[in-house]
Amino acid sequence: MNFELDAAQSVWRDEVRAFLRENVTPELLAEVGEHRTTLLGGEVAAFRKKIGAKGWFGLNWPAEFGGMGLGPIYQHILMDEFEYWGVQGPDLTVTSVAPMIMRHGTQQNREQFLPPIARGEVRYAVGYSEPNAGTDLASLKTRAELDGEEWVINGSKIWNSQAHVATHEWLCVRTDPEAPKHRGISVIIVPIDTPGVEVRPLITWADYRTNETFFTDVRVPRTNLIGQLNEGWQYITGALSLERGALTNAGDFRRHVDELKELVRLPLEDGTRPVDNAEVRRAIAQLDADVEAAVLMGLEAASLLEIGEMPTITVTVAKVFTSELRQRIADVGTRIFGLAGALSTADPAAPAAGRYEKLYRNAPLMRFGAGTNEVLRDVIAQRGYTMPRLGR
Amino acid sequence: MNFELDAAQSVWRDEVRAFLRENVTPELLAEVGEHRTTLLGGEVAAFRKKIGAKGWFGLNWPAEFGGMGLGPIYQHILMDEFEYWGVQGPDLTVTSVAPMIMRHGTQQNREQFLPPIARGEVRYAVGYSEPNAGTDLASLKTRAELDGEEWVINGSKIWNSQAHVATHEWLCVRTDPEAPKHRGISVIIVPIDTPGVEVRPLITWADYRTNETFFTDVRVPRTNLIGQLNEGWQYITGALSLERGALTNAGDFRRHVDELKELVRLPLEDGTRPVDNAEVRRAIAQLDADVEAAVLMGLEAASLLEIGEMPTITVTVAKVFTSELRQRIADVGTRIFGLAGALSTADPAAPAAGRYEKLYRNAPLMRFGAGTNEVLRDVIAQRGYTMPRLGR
Amino acid sequence: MDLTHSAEQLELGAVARSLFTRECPTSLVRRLREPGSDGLAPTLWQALASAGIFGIPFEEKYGGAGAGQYELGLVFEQAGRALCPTIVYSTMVFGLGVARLGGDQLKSRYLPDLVEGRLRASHATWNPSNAADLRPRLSALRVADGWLLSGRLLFVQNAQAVDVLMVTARTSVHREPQRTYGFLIQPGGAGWLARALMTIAHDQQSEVVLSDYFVADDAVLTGPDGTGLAEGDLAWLANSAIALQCMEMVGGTAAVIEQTVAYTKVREQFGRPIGSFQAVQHLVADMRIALDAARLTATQAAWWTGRGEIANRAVAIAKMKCNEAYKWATLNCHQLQGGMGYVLDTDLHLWSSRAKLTELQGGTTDTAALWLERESGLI
Amino acid sequence: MDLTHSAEQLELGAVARSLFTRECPTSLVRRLREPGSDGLAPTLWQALASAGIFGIPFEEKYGGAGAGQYELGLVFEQAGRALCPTIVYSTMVFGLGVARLGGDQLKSRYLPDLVEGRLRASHATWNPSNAADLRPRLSALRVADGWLLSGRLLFVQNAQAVDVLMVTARTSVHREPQRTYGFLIQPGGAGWLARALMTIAHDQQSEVVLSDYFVADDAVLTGPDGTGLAEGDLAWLANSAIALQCMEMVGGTAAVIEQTVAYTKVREQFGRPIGSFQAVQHLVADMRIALDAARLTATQAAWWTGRGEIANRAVAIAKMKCNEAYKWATLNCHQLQGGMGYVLDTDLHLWSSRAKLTELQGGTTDTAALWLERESGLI
Repeated sequence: MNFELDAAQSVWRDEVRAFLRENVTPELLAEVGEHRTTLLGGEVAAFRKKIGAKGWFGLNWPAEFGGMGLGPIYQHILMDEFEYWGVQGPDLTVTSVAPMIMRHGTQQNREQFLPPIARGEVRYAVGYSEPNAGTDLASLKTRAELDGEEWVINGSKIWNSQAHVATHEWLCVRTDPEAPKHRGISVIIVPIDTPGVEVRPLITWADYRTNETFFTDVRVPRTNLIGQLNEGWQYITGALSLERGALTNAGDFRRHVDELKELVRLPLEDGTRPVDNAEVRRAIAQLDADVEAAVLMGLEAASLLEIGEMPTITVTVAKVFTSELRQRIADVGTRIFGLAGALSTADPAAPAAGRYEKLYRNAPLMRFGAGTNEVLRDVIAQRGYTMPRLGR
Repeated sequence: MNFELDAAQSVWRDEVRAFLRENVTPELLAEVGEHRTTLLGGEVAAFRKKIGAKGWFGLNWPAEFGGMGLGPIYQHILMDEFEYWGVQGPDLTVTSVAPMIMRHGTQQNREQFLPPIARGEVRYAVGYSEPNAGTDLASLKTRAELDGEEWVINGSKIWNSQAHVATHEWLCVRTDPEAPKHRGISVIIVPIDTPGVEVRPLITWADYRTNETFFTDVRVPRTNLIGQLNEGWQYITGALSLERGALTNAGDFRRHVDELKELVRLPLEDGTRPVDNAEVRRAIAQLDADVEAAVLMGLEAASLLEIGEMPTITVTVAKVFTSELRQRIADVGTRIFGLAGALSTADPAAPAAGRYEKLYRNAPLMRFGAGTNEVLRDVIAQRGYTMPRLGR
Repeated sequence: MDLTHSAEQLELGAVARSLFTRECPTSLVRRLREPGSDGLAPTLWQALASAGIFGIPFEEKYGGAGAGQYELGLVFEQAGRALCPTIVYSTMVFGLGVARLGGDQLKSRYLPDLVEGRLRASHATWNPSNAADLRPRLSALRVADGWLLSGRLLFVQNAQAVDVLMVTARTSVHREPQRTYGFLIQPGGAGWLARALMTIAHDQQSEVVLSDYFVADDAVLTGPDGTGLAEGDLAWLANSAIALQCMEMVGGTAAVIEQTVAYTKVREQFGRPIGSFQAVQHLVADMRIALDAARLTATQAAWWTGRGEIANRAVAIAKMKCNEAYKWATLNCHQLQGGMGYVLDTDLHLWSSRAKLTELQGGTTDTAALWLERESGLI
Repeated sequence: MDLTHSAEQLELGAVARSLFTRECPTSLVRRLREPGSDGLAPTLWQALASAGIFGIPFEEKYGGAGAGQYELGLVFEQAGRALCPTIVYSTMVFGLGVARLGGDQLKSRYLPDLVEGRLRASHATWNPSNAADLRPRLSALRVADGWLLSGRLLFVQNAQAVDVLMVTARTSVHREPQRTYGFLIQPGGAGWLARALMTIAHDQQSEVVLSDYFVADDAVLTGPDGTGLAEGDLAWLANSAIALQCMEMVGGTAAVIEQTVAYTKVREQFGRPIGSFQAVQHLVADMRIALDAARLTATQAAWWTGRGEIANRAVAIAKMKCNEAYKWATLNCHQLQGGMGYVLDTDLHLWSSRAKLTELQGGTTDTAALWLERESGLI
């Protein structure tokens, strides 16, 4: 047990911080804030390129795949700092898709798909959910049939975030419709520009764009199948676990709390300061304590990964806790400034430039997304305490 | 819609208050506090006799059964005042058992059992739960078999509160073991002093005594069957509804909040006053608001009964809300006085004479008793919103 | 004591509900949220006027129905279900203000038009973040035949779309004590500057800056004896407005719960409707419990203020319960509707945004708790 | 950075757990709650001494293991599971105080005996309702060869059963500034009056009134240069004690959840184990989430204080999370165990009472939040 960064970890954190201090510009943040944009513009692309140049996209990959071979604690430190600064670091492509290819892909898969990821040339969207297969993911119906040396894919995916800026889709398909629902699922990589792929925008309450993606007689090479045929379910549940793990760094939470502590000292319209109100102080102290717990959950998950344990319960607990905490942070951030808290990012007078108003609209997503908290609570009880599974 | 007492209702409330002001003595309250006592002593008995003399045990009974024929609002006002003063008014015998006899009993049942209740000579314990039939009440196994002109009863009841001070048991028994579980249940009245009845104490965390009651070859006249054979389930579910309704007056809650408002002005050991702490004020304001809502739920239930509607959802909502509110009141009452809040009724230095410490131990009961809140939430969803019932 | 509705009250609620269902669909709500919308809704407005809604609480001699202010609350409950544009609310609050604070002359000037649907109005007589703070934000300087108003008002509903606005100002007259007067002013003209505020609910609110804005003597509310408006009357008006808003919040809460329950009955996952899962049912049950608490306390507040009482305690409690019930119902409904209810194409977010706005409008739960603490003598 | 336990730490936890399981059954806990009990537990005590538990955090030259204070926290986590009598806790806190505040002479006098299990002790060096309030409750008057202590101490753990008690007092010496000194006193004798307090947990706490109680100079902690104890050292001691108590609370929380889960697996209603109902599983999941937050924050607080840091922030957060996790776990376990867990014959209430007591001991969540606000510069 050790709550202190060791010397090498401190150096690493300082390096990441220095990089961010230098490269996170107001222009970049402005572009990041523009979630509606169909294509991410120059600032984000340039920033990604700089991260690639540092080798950080492959920071947790083994050296044999061109990675830096750094452990989960290092990855955690990096993600935490990126979140604190409000910019995206290594995304699902490198934290989730690539590790799955390394772990489950064939040798050919690895040679074909990993190097472009490492070079930062490609970006994956992850195609899991369908209109009738959300929480009940295993009910997915998108079909892939082998026709000679090609897969022919038909169906559609929903909540297909990033598809409009991605180059490839990590697509879950049904390859054996006769098998029980958790069997017969495979993962196939589909370049987004393949004929027959159509990406339609879905705009959410948070102005965040996600997509519905349609696949009509889309043909990709047989070798785009990842790993073994009909073994996809175990790959994607593994990927989801990593995804949940990646959600728990809570660096952005720490930033919010730090920022709120400063903002409440500024006088409101009527001359009073929120910090002079005991209720406001208490609300912030409560968030502060809970964010600390969230931070520790993330560190514990990273520590367990570091010693080779899959922290399933830890990341599940952390996902439920952090997603509900995010909603509380947003609620506090919109209610301690009086009615001014209702002003949106569009209004120049909004406290904190409307960030909490936006977070309030953003927060619901993480509570039902990436596994609804209801199902995850079942998981905590059933896997954490072996409680009987009986029809939920 | 009218939130004001009319002239007659005001007169009634004043009459009840005057009676209580005169008759609720410190000696009576001291005896009421002694839950462990096996038999209630002189003060409670004398107080009950005075209530009987006022005719209030039959206040909501029709005149034909010797009652005062007053409506649910009047009953509510009376119960509310009694609760505020911390004494038991008309108990389940008159608010729940007697109305069921009136509604479902045979003519002979009514003539035999109602007059002694009206005169305050008898007191019923209500025997529903069994060790393996708690929330799942319909699984009860206590058997009654007809042997000539007598029922022969074998089995046991648990959480049989008041049995040690009751004269009679309102007993739910299985009279047809072949029928589906909700059929084949009947209600039989058993005098507690019948040979074969044994009452054993169960002492709870709150020092409150309840009982386990054993019935071994207990014989009672055939005519002690209430209403129709095998129709008992509908009688007892009706009685439970009334019982839940009777729980929602919240007069005691109002008293607690009023009292807390006064207590927090007194200085603590270290010279500070809880009321000078914003958190304490806010906690009390929150309770105050919630108690107001609880009071209104009770009044709404009474109003619905007054116009002839069975307020099933209202009393179910109220039961869940009030039972969880009671736990919060107890929690606040034990945490705003510093460590002194841990002092029990046994310690002369306890704030509020330890009432909140005792309430804290008492409060769990109402959350799982009289229908666990989990099952009642199912009821609210399924009956209040016709949500599908599918294996809970 | 009778917490049930009379047949007439039930009928009024049903009429209002069907009127709003017909005349205030979410397509209208969406149109009014668009940038550049003036927040007016002429067809709905005409329907409300025809149905006599605007006249409900006012005396018959001004064309009203004299039916009682509580009945207006029943209408607002239905308005809240349908997310009725706020101009109906701001107009009615103005009307209640004139009826309570004005003399016969001003009442005759404004109320008949208002009742007939010919007048749109609003008000700014309390701190929009704290309805118990009645200190005027404007100063009034005495000039010939009238007053010059100056100062800044924040969050004035529909300021740029209405015919008339009731504001309060602190007078400044040589050798006289400062007094609080009311002023009925027309938006626009010399000394008027307004800026639209962008809120989460995309509703019509403005910042208004007045600089030596002239108001003639005949549009001034001086109180019965000319010494200023009684604080009690202003408090009653603010509390009446909060109580009516609470009724709206109750309607909104009920609406999102019902929509969401309907969704859970048809949405299937794991081979069964999600509404059959106990976790879903319990979330619904918890929303219902909060709704009942909100409904009963809002009803009480609307009833007592409707009787002319200031009712600080009832109003504080109602605001506390309605704020939390509405907000958490919308957030929990997002949870139950998932991605489906999260895209702008579906309607849930219209209520969610409104719930957040009304939570903050007039006072958060913390603020309302302070009202209650003050009323209880704790502070 | 590594939030996992080493093999040695895991082993220590396992040893402690099996020791407490064997030597501290609930029958012992019940016996110690009986009226007239002295709170001692000689068999358990001897077992702890034999296992070397008392020596864990102390230097080897005093007979200790020098294994680190954090390791003591791991033992207290297991002690909390078993509701270990508080005399173990009060003795260890005394020992930590002597080790931090005392000179070699006092350490040599007390620590070897303590390590060997020959000394029972307690302490009263902070406000028992607020561990951040370090103001002495006693005054010390200078007399020949020593001091006369006077004042009243509330909620002193095991005051009437221990061999020695560490207290602080404010000195009063002519022409010298007031100073805070520590005093190691023997209960009883002239000027000592104690009254047992009756708490919800039936634990051993007393009110102690001292009147000109004499302490010889050789039992006084004057600080390194004789000018009084440093506030930082006293704060560290209080925080260490709170952190260890938090570890206890974590153990207690885990224990009630596990017991209750086991119950829900065998208790059947409606033809199935109640543990198969989603509502029951979600209540368990929520308790687990709270437990994890409590566990991680308590571990952090114990680790930093164990390194000698004052760690106000970590301790405040741990107390906030542990208070609520433990209390609500016991109350929710009552809900799941129903009547079965509510009678005195079953054990759950033993934890429920302890949870309430420890919530209040040292500071409620509101109080701990104030520590955090102060640490954040908000107040």
